[in-house]
Amino acid sequence: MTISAGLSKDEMAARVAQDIPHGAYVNLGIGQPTLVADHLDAGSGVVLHTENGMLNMGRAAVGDEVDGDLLNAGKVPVVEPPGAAYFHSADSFAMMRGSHLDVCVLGAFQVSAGGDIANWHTGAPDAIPAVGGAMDLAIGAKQVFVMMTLFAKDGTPKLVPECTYPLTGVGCVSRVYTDVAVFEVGGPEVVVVETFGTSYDDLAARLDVPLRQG
Amino acid sequence: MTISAGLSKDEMAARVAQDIPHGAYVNLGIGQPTLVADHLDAGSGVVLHTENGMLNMGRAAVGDEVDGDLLNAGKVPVVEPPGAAYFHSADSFAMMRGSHLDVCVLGAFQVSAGGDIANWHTGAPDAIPAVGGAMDLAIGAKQVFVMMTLFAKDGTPKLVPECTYPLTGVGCVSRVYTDVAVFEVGGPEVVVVETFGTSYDDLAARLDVPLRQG
Amino acid sequence: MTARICDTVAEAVDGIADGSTVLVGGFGLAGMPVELIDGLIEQGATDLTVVSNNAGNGDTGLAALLAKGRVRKVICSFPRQSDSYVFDGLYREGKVELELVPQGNLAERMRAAGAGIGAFFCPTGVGTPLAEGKETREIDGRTYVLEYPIRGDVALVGAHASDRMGNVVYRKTARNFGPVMATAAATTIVQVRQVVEVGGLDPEKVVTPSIYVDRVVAV
Amino acid sequence: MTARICDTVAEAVDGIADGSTVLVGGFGLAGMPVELIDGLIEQGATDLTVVSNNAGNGDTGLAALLAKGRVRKVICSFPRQSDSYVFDGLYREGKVELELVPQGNLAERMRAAGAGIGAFFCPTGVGTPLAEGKETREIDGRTYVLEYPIRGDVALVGAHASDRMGNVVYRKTARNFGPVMATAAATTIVQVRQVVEVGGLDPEKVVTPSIYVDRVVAV
Repeated sequence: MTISAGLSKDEMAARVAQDIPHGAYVNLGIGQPTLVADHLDAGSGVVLHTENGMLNMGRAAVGDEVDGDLLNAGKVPVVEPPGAAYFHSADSFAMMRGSHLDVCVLGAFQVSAGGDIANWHTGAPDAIPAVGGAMDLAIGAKQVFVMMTLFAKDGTPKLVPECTYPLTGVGCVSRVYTDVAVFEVGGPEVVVVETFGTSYDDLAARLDVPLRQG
Repeated sequence: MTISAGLSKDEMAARVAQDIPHGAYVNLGIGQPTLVADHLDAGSGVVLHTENGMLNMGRAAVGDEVDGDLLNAGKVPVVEPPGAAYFHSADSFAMMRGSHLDVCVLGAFQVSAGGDIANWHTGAPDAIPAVGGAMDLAIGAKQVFVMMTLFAKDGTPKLVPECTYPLTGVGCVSRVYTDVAVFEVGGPEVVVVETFGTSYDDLAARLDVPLRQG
Repeated sequence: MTARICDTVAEAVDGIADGSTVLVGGFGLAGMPVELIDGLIEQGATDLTVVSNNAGNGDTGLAALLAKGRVRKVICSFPRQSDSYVFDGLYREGKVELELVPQGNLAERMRAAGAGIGAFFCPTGVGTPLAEGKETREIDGRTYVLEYPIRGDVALVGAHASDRMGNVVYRKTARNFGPVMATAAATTIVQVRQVVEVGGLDPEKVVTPSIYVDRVVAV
Repeated sequence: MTARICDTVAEAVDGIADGSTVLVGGFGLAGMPVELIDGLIEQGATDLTVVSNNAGNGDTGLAALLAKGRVRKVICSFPRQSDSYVFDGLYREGKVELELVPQGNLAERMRAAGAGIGAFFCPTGVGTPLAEGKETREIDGRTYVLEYPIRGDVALVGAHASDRMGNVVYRKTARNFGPVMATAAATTIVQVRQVVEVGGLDPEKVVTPSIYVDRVVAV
């Protein structure tokens, strides 16, 4: 049994953007979650936080806009929109740890039915671990959204009963946005909120977690 | 036996000022210690800290200089000299608690031979206690100087074997500047560094702490 | 949500519940949210816990709130002042509870609340009556007292200016407790002298970013 | 003492001892004290513990210091990058020790060092391998890990400008770790683009007051 191709990365990002409340303060993790910014229009009132010390972060800088003193968490030059504010790293992570951000969007290797997330380390013995701000983000934001493909390249599901990779945070994820479905995790059952080019029964057959139709 | 009148408050303040190293960062407690500022000339390079959030605090404001947004810890309007910096209360007390101030000068009800200080509460049952920044200052500065008269109005010494008033800080005072003598405390004996209009023997007769001539 | 810019003080303090813990900024009159306190008096919430550096002066502001019997408990560092007679009287009559906290601990405990710190080992007050009954621990040869966060339901902050998003700047020593309290309360209400357009503040000078600010009113 | 304004980078980094813990600011190249690191390479101190967000890129800066075998241990949040091959190689060969710290804990542990906090209960990393072996405690229904301060013997900070007393301002996201590291080290050395006269900086914009700054050099 195969699951037919679902959303592209950009479509996934658009789907995540759709669930970000008007005026929310949001941190987009480095990598794919950064794409979500492209789907938040000015009218969304969303304010982006970058953990290296800025609120109301702007889009990627182009040409003459590039300023070596103005980077996002992925070390990409960005611009400063009106209403920006700067702060140092301890203040930035205090903002995060103190639950002031409404939403953060993270990539993941695995998410468990209970809302655990693993996204910093494959556990491979020769891998060089790097955690950055992932653990702080995972436990800090009021809502943690994960954006990932539902299946690894080898076909194994990334939404799992228990994470086998080293954890980033425990019981902190609320929603998982994948190419084939959106899930709510952290409750007694995983709720399938929406599917894309696949059916609830297909998902139930492929996943080893207790599912419920949303 | 009486001890002849020693230094005036202003002379005590001048004596304290003499021991403040060039370029030191200093907090002067409210009340008498504030007088020390009048004896620090511009060439001293001393930078004053006020715990309500300013470094390089200036002198008291007069006339048109008065600005309701610019007060010292005693709530007296002051001026802003070039090179000032402002910060919030948590940063201000972090500066203090983190041992970044070189000297603070405090008033006291009592100081013990071991360097304990009592300066916030008489212990009287109907007294309303108020501590302000005294405990933070007492344990925070690299050196804590106390400035007080050596004897209370009833003639009892304020330099004592053990404080009987509620403590502000334990073992934190290094020097005690009084109207009749300067003492080093905190060691096995109290060292008499200097006397004013009195003799070592007079002091030894009046005080109940182990003394040594400095 | 970015801050709501309120037209009136009444709108700014609307909905403060009985029994709330209210963090009140200011050191002396610098940074004191005088109009917001007056608004709170009008608004009527009672059984309040007030966290502030002082406990009121003369007959106005916090003293007036106290005089009306609306404050159950004061958490502060320095209640006793030359003109704190309202607090003094209520305290002596046993009509208001006092938790006395060293000024730096007051600031750091609110900072911990805002920063998601569960508790911290602090050297201030060790061996004094204010640490009595508290857990202590020796770390690297020094004794520390375990201190817990102080959270507010509401913070009332006096500041200099804000933009229409709620980014806030202070002026001189009026900064004091405001920025810390703004991080430590569920709802932060700021009074400013003026509200400017978005882009009207220097982003390097913003001390309280809009994320911490719920309501702003110009007074 | 207010800061010493140094004429050369060599003077600024003079006296850094073998075995020192060196805090190195910057996030990417923003705020990276590139010239001070080059100066440290020249200066010769070895057996260093380096605390920084990353562990060097390409062949310059921290990577060059690592390549010369001068670093015993790296404390950082994110060593692995596309061009962190110098660190990667040394780590795989067991020639450099790594303490991996979540980025917020890195900042907060240095903040604690600067603020005289003995230790703090932090929710970050609970239940993960980075909290293994650490003391935990439940407070108000949430589990926290006890984290200890990270102190530096020296901090190397890249900033925008300073006045001749040593008050320092930063620019945009180049602020990052610099202000925290400046508070956490026994000796703080700051490189700036320009040194201005005392009075030439807006006191409301000073992020690192001179009390934290020992040496300044314009590069």
